[in-house]
Amino acid sequence: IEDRRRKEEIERKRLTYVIEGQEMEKHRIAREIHDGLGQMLNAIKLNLKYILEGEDKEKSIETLNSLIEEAIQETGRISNNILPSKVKDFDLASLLNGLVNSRIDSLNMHFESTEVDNNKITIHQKINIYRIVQEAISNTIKHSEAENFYVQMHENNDHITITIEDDGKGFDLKKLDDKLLSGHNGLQNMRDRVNIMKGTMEIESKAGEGMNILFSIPYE
Amino acid sequence: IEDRRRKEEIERKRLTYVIEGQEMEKHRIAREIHDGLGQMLNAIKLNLKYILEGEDKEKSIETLNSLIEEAIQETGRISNNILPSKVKDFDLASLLNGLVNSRIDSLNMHFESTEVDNNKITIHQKINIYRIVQEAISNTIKHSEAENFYVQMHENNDHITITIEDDGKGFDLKKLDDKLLSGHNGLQNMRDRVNIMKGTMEIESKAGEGMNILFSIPYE
Amino acid sequence: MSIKLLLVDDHSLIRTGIKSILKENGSDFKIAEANSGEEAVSKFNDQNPDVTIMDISMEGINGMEAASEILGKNEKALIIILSMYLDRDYILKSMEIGVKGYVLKNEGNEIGEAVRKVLEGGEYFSSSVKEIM
Ligand SMILES: Nc1ncnc2c1ncn2[C@@H]1O[C@H](COP(=O)(O)OP(=O)(O)OP(=O)(O)O)[C@@H](O)[C@H]1O
Ligand SMILES: Nc1ncnc2c1ncn2[C@@H]1O[C@H](COP(=O)(O)OP(=O)(O)OP(=O)(O)O)[C@@H](O)[C@H]1O
Ligand SMILES: [K+]
Ligand SMILES: [Mg+2]
Ligand SMILES: [Mg+2]
Ligand SMILES: [Mg+2]
Repeated sequence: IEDRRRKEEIERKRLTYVIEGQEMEKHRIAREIHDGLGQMLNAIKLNLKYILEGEDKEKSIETLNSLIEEAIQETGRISNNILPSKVKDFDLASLLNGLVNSRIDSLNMHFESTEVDNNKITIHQKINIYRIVQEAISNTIKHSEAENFYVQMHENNDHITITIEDDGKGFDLKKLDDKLLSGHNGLQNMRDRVNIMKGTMEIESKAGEGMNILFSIPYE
Repeated sequence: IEDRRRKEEIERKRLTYVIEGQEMEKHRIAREIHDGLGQMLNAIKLNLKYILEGEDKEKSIETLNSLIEEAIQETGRISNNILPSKVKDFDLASLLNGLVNSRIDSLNMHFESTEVDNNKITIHQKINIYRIVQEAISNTIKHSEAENFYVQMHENNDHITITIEDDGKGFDLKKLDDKLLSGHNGLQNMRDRVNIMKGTMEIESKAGEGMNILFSIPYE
Repeated sequence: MSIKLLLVDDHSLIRTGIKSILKENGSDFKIAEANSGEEAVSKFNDQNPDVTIMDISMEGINGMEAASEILGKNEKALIIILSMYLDRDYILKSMEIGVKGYVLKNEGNEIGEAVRKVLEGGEYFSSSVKEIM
């Protein structure tokens, strides 16, 4: 009975993370837009007259220009954080290649791929796979102390198969439920995403032996 | 075995809606910010010189003012759509009262509440309750053909209890799983939210008898 | 003789801004406009412009796809991307497609120079694009 209660608790936690985590993210985004960007624009508006009343017209235009410029960059930053427009505009291999090649000090990241039929991959699948690799990178950086990180993708029998590996200190997977109960849900979120794509996933790791994630997604 | 498969399918669908639904929302938001707001600001910047070159200085400032004002309103609109800042700034009763009193033609909406201790309500609970009532309103408007819609809130024994009713055409709840499988997840989402707040929920409805939703949330 | 341009962007105010910058530039431009990738492709066929200025993010097919479609049929088409994205992947992919220039909207004041450069047979990247390449 203890065991069943624990399972229920894990189940509720999972749901909580998904729903509440995303509400909190919305909260953060709404604030960035309202308080960050909104304030920037308000400041421009309030100072408009003052700026343009200066003697030197060229200079006022310049000032205004650079204020608006800042606001433009802020829109780019915020929207890119929510969902990079690349996800829409690029094929899966370029997308993952871009992710893996965002340079990180002291971690060598490698990406390899065989030809994949992009017409068979839906935008949902692309987003989910992108999020999974993103989380794996973040985990490797946060937890592994690895020197190398590898992502490989290939196509076989109407499946896309992706392996993600690092050569860091690994993790005793028996402790995963405890992690989940105490608020860590990255790996669970990966599983959930594979699950909704009707795919399969294996996570292998032992203390000292690096982390190894393999998942396979059928074309829809 | 057919039954178990159906249950698994329902389970997967639920997860899909939550995760994928929110990804699609992010997609929309990122686009609104990047293509909507970002383009607006770029347009202002590109036109800046042109606008300010006019003879009539007062008028150029006015034009610029109203363009920036538009952008400010757009930030407000976007962030409010993501999560109304009211949720943070108002107590639960005012919040729900505000929701229920957004005027809708041909539907009379009523809100009643006894005193509730707002200090005991977390922001998570407030958001979840807000989303639940929001979905109920949307359902009543979309599906019920009701004339009246009631929300009542009261506090008892360290619980907040909320009832939501309409006097519309109701719904045969046996069909709910089919609805879920075919992409309708509003009621399930309500349940999930009640669940993560460790609350209880009852939905009652029969064809012809209106919809009746009651849920109770313990203070944390 | 005047230079024929096709200006593609889904925001009319952006087109207005670019037009006013071009006008100020002195050259004699005759500017046709399109507000989607699809319209760009068909206007290109009608007008046979000397240079096409192409936004990336639009409803329907994006600017890179439209450019690729145009270049598929008109190898010699001169296309300049006009984009919000300061991002290597966007820039490299555009080059791969065969466009002749990439100008950031933020640096839209360089558009006149870009047009002149590609007409002379060269390539043009606006300042910060050059910087990250
Ligand atoms: N690449 C890795 N190398 C070593 N340990 C790892 C690696 N990835 C995950 N772990 C371990 O597994 C745990 C669970 O990972 P998970 O991604 O679920 O949570 P988290 O990263 O701690 O938190 P969150 O992802 O919710 O921000 C981590 O806390 C860490 O101890
Ligand atoms: N107030 C109501 N009156 C009558 N029928 C209702 C009411 N609320 C829900 N229903 C019925 O229950 C079904 C399920 O509702 P639910 O909110 O889960 O899905 P939906 O509103 O159809 O779609 P979604 O909420 O996912 O946009 C509805 O399709 C509708 O047939
Ligand atoms: K763009
Ligand atoms: Mg993690
Ligand atoms: Mg609904
Ligand atoms: Mg555009």
